Amino acid sequence: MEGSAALRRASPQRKQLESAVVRFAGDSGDGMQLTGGRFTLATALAGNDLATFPDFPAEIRAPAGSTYGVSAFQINFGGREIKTSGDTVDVLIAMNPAALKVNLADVHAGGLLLVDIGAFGEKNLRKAGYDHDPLEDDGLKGFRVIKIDMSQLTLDALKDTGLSKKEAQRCKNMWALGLVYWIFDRDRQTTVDWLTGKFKSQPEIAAGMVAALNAGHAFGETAEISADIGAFTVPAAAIGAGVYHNVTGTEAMAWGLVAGATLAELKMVFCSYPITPASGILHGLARLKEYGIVTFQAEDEIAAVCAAIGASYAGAIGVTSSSGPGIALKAEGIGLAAATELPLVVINSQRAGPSTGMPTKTEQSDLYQAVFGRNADCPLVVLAARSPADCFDTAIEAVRLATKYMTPVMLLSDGYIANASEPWALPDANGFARFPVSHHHETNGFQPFLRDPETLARPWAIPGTPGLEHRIGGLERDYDTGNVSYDPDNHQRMTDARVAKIAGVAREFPPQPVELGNDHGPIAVVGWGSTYGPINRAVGNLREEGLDVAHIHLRHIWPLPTDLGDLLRRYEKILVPEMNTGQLITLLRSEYLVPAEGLNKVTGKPFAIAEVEAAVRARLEA
Amino acid sequence: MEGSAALRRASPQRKQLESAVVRFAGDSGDGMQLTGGRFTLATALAGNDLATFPDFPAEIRAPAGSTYGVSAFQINFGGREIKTSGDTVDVLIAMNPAALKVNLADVHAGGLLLVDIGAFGEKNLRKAGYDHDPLEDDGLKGFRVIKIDMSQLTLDALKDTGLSKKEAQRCKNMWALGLVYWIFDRDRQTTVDWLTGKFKSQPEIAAGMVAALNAGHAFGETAEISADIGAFTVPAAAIGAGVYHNVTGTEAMAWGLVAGATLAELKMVFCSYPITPASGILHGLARLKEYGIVTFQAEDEIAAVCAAIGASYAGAIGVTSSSGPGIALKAEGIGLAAATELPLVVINSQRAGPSTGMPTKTEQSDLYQAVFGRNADCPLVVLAARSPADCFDTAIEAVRLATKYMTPVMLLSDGYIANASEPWALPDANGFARFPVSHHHETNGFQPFLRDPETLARPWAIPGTPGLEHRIGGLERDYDTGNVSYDPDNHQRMTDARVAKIAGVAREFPPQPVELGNDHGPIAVVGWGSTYGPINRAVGNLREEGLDVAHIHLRHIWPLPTDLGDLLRRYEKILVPEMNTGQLITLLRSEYLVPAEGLNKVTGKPFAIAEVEAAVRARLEA
Amino acid sequence: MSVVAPIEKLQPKHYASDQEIRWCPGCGDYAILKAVERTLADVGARPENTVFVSGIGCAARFPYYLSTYGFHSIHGRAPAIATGIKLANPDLDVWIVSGDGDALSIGGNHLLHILRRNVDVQLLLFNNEIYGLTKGQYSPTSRAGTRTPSTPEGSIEAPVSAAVFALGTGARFVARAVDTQQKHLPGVLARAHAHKGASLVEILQNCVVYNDGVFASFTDREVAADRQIHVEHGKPLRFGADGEKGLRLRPGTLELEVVHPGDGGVAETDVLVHDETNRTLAGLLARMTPPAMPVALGVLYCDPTPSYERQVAALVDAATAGHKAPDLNALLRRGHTWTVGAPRRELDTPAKG
Amino acid sequence: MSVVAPIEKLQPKHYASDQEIRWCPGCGDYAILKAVERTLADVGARPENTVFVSGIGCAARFPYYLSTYGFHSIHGRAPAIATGIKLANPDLDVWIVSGDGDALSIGGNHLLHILRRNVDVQLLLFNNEIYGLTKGQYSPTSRAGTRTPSTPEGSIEAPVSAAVFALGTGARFVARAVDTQQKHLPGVLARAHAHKGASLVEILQNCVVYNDGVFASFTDREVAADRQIHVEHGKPLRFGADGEKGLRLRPGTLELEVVHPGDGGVAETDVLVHDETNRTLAGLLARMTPPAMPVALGVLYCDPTPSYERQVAALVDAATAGHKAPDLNALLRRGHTWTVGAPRRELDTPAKG
Ligand SMILES: Cc1ncc(C[n+]2csc(CCOP(=O)(O)OP(=O)(O)O)c2C)c(N)n1
Ligand SMILES: Cc1ncc(C[n+]2csc(CCOP(=O)(O)OP(=O)(O)O)c2C)c(N)n1
Ligand code: SF4
Ligand code: SF4
Ligand SMILES: [Mg+2]
Ligand SMILES: [Mg+2]
Repeated sequence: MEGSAALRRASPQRKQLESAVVRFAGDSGDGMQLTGGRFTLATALAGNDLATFPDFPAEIRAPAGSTYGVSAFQINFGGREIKTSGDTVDVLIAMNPAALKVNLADVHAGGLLLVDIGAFGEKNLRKAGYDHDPLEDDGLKGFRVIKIDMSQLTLDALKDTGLSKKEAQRCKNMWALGLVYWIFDRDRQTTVDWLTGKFKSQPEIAAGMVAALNAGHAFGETAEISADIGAFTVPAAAIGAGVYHNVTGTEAMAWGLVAGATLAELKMVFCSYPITPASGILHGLARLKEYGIVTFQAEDEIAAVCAAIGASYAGAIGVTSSSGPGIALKAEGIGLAAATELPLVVINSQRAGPSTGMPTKTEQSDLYQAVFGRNADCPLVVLAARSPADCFDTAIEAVRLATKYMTPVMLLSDGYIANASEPWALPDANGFARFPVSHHHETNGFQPFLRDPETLARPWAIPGTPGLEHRIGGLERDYDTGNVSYDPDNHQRMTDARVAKIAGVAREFPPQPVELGNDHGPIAVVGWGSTYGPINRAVGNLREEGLDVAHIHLRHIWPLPTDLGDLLRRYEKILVPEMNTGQLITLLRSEYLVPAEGLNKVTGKPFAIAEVEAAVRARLEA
Repeated sequence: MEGSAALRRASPQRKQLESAVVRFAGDSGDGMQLTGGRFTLATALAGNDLATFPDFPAEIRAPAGSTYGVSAFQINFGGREIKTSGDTVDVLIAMNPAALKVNLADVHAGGLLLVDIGAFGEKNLRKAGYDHDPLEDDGLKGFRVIKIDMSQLTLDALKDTGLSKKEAQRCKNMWALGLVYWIFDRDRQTTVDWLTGKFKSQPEIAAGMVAALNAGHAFGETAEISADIGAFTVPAAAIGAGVYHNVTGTEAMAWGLVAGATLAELKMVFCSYPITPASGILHGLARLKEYGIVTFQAEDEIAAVCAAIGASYAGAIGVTSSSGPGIALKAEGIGLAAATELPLVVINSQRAGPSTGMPTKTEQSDLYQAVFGRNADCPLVVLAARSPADCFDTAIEAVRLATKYMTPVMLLSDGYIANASEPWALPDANGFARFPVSHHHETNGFQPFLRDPETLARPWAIPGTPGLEHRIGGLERDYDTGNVSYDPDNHQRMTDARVAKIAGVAREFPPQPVELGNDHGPIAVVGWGSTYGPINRAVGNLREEGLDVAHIHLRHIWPLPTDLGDLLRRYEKILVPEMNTGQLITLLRSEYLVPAEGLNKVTGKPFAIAEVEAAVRARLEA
Repeated sequence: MSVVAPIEKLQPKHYASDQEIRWCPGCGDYAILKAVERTLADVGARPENTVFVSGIGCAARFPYYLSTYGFHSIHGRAPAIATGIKLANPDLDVWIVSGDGDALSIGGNHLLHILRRNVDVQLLLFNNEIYGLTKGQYSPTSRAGTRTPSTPEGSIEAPVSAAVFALGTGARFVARAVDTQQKHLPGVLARAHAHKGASLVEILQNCVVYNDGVFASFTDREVAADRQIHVEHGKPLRFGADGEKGLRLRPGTLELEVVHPGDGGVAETDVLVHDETNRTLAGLLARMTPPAMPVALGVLYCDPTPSYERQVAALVDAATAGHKAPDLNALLRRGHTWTVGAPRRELDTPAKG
Repeated sequence: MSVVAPIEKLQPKHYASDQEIRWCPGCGDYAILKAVERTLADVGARPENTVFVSGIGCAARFPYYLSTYGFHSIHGRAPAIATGIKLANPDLDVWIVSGDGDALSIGGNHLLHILRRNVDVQLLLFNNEIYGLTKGQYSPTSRAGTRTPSTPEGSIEAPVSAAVFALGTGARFVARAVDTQQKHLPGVLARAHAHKGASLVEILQNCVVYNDGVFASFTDREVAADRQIHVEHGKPLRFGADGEKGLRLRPGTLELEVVHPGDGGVAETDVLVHDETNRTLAGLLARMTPPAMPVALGVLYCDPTPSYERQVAALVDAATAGHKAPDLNALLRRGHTWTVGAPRRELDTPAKG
């Protein structure tokens, strides 16, 4: 398990830890996301590898003190490579009773609870649904509870700043951050600088924030309580040299699209209708107009996909983005793009369903929809991103394949990687392989559906080009001329060509890598998408124990890599963990007739490493 | 092959045939559908078993004489059981050059062509795309061509009726019908009666039609040409006693829905947006208001499915119907019905795709969409009708399962069975098993999602019931109270319950029957939907040859019958013919890991019996 | 939890459900909820007979907070679901709650058609000129220049007016009200409820988080009297603190103008009298925007025609009249049938065509 | 097959494609096709720069018959596709062809939004008051009482008027014309083409098969003069065989009435002068129905504002101005970065928030 066993081993004086999982939790108004973000940067600068995951409330601004208004930010950081945001929490900072209540279950036995007892008044306890104060009974016996009146200590520290009580109270997250900085021996300077910059126009607020930060830190240094807490160092990880950025999947996706369009030398028209957790890509791109990006907030998802198709028809790369229910609405439009063989990138940031489901919770349950969710035989390319930073690469790949093969490409992300972050060694863009697209210009012998003999792609001839005027549409078209055709044999031929074109994309895939382990053996764990982290760490842990386990992770969901069947057949058992009731496994079993078994979880939360480990062990022992 | 070898064996004087395939083909304005309908009824009354298939042009009223304006009607009839409308045509009646051109390919070598040379003027030849008269060269050498100036002979026969030339010309289809009646020794009386009734208000037209009919018949009796044609009898088939109706799938589907609602003792609200080939069900039901049916032509498919959901919520059985592209638009709505666990029947009259595809041509390519085509894990029941008459039974079954399990049920039909017809021994409705639905009334302990322990269905509590006021929606709900819940374990539990509920439906299926052959052996042909006829006849033919072939046909696509896996594993080979690129086969292979192979055809036309036979033979020899 | 309707008259609080309300503190939705509970009590709504249907959005959470039947459906489709409910049971009292995005962005088509068909529902359109639930993107009613995450430079689109749009679809009842006007809103809602047919009420609703104060320029106490006009059928179109202003047609034009009757040759009788059955007047009123003109509130248009679901029911009733139970055998034996096994095959039913 | 535009001016016939036309003989679509070819020639449209986008329906087959670029898309979605085309390339000249079902039934939402946003396209709505392609069901513009396969007893729905609806969405150009009026239609189409922004032209189109003669009551030669009024900006609203009739506001009301100027005290100056920038007048004209009132034809409303795609392009141009090629490294290095492997880890970019 990552991080989980860490603090139990801690001794009073700056004990060195391999890794630690810290979660800041408080009311929506308590600034927990900001606090976590600052801690993340300080931690990155301290040289740790890390992974973070924010957990927002579903409500916009739930009533203060309510359990469903709790906002949390988790970070796992360490001196070794970090693959997930952590199975269980070592240190929970709970700014009020609701935060304690909601998050306690994730703290492991013996974990440390830093509780602001200043917020544990009767009203807040009641709002959190406690009928008595949990700090006063045995319920927290298994944990190391440190009760601090952070609210009051913040007020005390700021009493000379001239800030009102309300303003001063808003600094208590910085007090907490200061304490946590002390615990983990983090440098405060960048945070001080940042605060000064952020509140440039309100210097008193900035001063108050800094004062609170310092007070929290000083509390750690001086308070007698510090012995109970423990103080730790987490050594720098062996991280490759380079420039790093802590990137969320949302950010990386937006940048990857910009990169894809730039490398293709195409204008990008991004068309979307807001929906959680996909909207961030629209927001991000709307701020990148200097890259020539056009963003269009359409009236609905159908309009969004159709506008993207129109844009591609006119020669741009049309991109549309949504989550499950919105992708469902795009199905007919995607079919049109497949039939007219236009490039189109469709991004699905999956969330828990069915129907509206749990919009803020993650799931991987749209694989079926991606591969099969359209009328008639309508194959297209399906890719999946495995981590926040991987969104960048897969977005480029999506643009490349869409334009090369004149096909819609569905790119699967999910709510977890959209919001989670990881440090990313920024690549040098000058090294990126360009794939400039030149629209068709040759009038001689032009036919709109004359296929490239190798890729089977039709020519991309766009309005504005003299001499290439032609008509396309959703009715079946003649294999040669592209004119409407109801000819039976032609339909067979066109259907076969559409299938062959998509199948042929697999020819250019590199051999399917084995992430960890051997290319044969007693068991392979096969995953896709955001389960990468927990699977990889679980398999790594098991291998360290000497077990012969392999990890295979798919980026290409459809078509599947050509060598995958042979590879899978070299394992005795295949375990397929998915955050759904078993979808990739349907493809693997039907394509290769391999007796793959599923490990399925649909709780809106990522797999814990321990869950994967346990499942593999059970299979090995069975 | 059904019918195909028939006429080759014919001798001049009323040779007895086992079966025959006749196709009437002419311009859209030539009344071919009406002619075929009359011939069908006369043939049914003559005691033959039969199957028919109309082939309309895609255009509403294409220019006269054009190839794409050709309208055709095919009937296969015989003294034995008839399973398809016939692989190849024995007798083609071609009313103009375009009709000849379009239909010739389906006539087998040695087949009989009855051609109206009166319509073979230069203009019509040109419109059909002939650069010379095909009757004048060797192109028709392999056929028995009978050239008759039907146009002129009709005018001659009607010259004393006072009809204008144009009116008289419109009777030439009856002339042709009269001749065909003579060829097959059919009784004219019911046609005469029908014409008299139909043109009651225009008695001259009626008289003209009858005169033409009689003239065509007389031509057969007297013309020296008759020897070339041959005259046949097709003996009555051994058909069970009963009252028969020649039913199309569209008609049977509408009636089945009415029956389902009646047996459930529910009001039915049928909500649809027109689309080919599904609209006929809406049209049929709109005329059945005396059965209390409410039909609603919605503004689009989304509104249609949502209105049906609203109707079910309010206690009626909501039904919606469309074809592929329209079903795609309903995906999000169907997910809502699955999430709120409301009964809903969705009928998909499949057509060739992707996208708009070939609206008037048949295909079975929406199985993927039916089983997988929604966001998230969203299982529902999928049924498929195998023949026109079977639409009746499956529609009842759909209503029964939807209301019993509180689930959407997708019922797959297709363009072929929607328009094809077969004689149907009308069941006695008094013998139908009723399944009256009583909405929930008990207020004690009521919770909207409290499940029936056996079916896992939630109670159907409807607005208007005092004391059961409650709220439902697409957000995930608590397993017990039904209130909105974001609890991780609850989502797992609800997801599992939804999967288990649908899987549990299979418990009540009868053991999967083997239609023909043994329950084990070298090969089973496994089909679903409208491929029933050709598969069954093909397997029957092969078995008559002594080959050990079995035919298994699925009505239940999802969940699959519980005993299907064991059954399939008892065959060495499994062949799955489908009018798609291989969809059911994905389910069979992934569920049972059986090495099923596909026989796939997407030409917009049903399988020929010979195609299935050949494929089975190839597998047996391999 | 369900409320079993007692015999005595229900109070507003009886229409509240036991669910904790999850809107932001200070959201205008609270005021609307209060006004609706009040209206339900005023009109004596039976909880068991009342259905609230909504789409998705902050506004769309509304049904959870009432003790009636409720259906929180999918984004934009509430009108279609409500239509199905009324077709199944025309006796239910159906309210739709929708946001500006729900009703006018993704749901525009269904809004058009439920209004055109005149299905007997009350459609409350909570217009906060923003997408609340998805965190503040501009909506089709957002004014040009609105800065949001998807329009960082400010929106460049012309907004649609809910009331003007509704009039364009042929709606027979169009009203407008403000969330916090508890004196006014219940009366408008009661009028909508009394109207048989589709009634659209645009409720201007303040989103404190993403669009706070967007209506302040005419709802703030200091300016309200001068920037609002509450229209009433048959009454002169007067407004201002002392009713000192009025609306008249600018002579020789088809435009409204603000006048001070008694002043500068403007006669009292020049002021237009509100005629809620006049679609053109309703359009002129609906299009008025501040500061040049006051915002028109109240029932702008009301001119009933028979409702859709009643007409559908009448067709079915006419068809079933005099029938006993539906006879399936008769259904199956429509059209041509023939009998096998009788002495000879014969046509059972006469030719019908 | 493609036509390479020659240097000399193209004739109407040059805009015809080589595809065989598949409408029913006598269909009004033929006349519209002719008028469009004529208009394209008149405005000197470059085939390579012209795109016709359509949905699904008989009308929607239109693009196949022209030698320009064409996209026959899916039912109801042509406005959305056209919007994408204009966003990708604002210089293309985009026409949308749609039917009453395509535009106002399934496509109502996209119609609303393309008009509201004011995307620079010409939107030709072929209104035959029926679903032609699916064999004759009633449409949202079918009059009450229309008997069709789905309404065997006659439709009970109130139809929507395309022009009135368009005005309700905030459209800036609304016109109406008749398929066979070859003198009039090309002029209206040319006006639509000249208008920068979304221009809606409702074309009354006769479906000979499923709704033959539905407009005959005012298009038949004998009655045309009395039942039609061709409006022109700045000209009095006169009609009748000799222009003997006119439209005026019924005194003291907001309604139009037909008068005979010169007769019974009606002055010539009482007759309204058409002002195509007046939305209220446009609404009054659009709502006129025969036989009581003439049907208004011509440009009912035209009042341009900047088009959507030009404003979008301006935002992008402003943002890219002064940039050379897009620098991906700069993109990736936005916000906080830090360097590993340098003497010490350090923050590379200053705090920005
Ligand atoms: C099909 C679909 N698309 C998008 C969304 C995301 N979504 C939920 S509510 C909403 C808009 C909310 O705006 P509005 O209707 O004005 O309601 P408000 O929150 O402002 O009350 C959107 C875009 C969704 N749930 N479903
Ligand atoms: C998604 C979808 N729904 C339904 C249809 C079937 N459909 C094709 S055209 C049409 C309506 C045609 O009416 P209209 O737009 O008025 O065009 P017209 O044929 O009268 O010119 C319909 C319902 C379809 N092709 N796609
Ligand atoms: S986001 Fe706005 S509309 Fe939504 S609950 Fe909060 S204040 Fe109300
Ligand atoms: S059905 Fe009507 S609209 Fe369609 S082509 Fe024929 S006449 Fe024209
Ligand atoms: Mg809103
Ligand atoms: Mg039409």
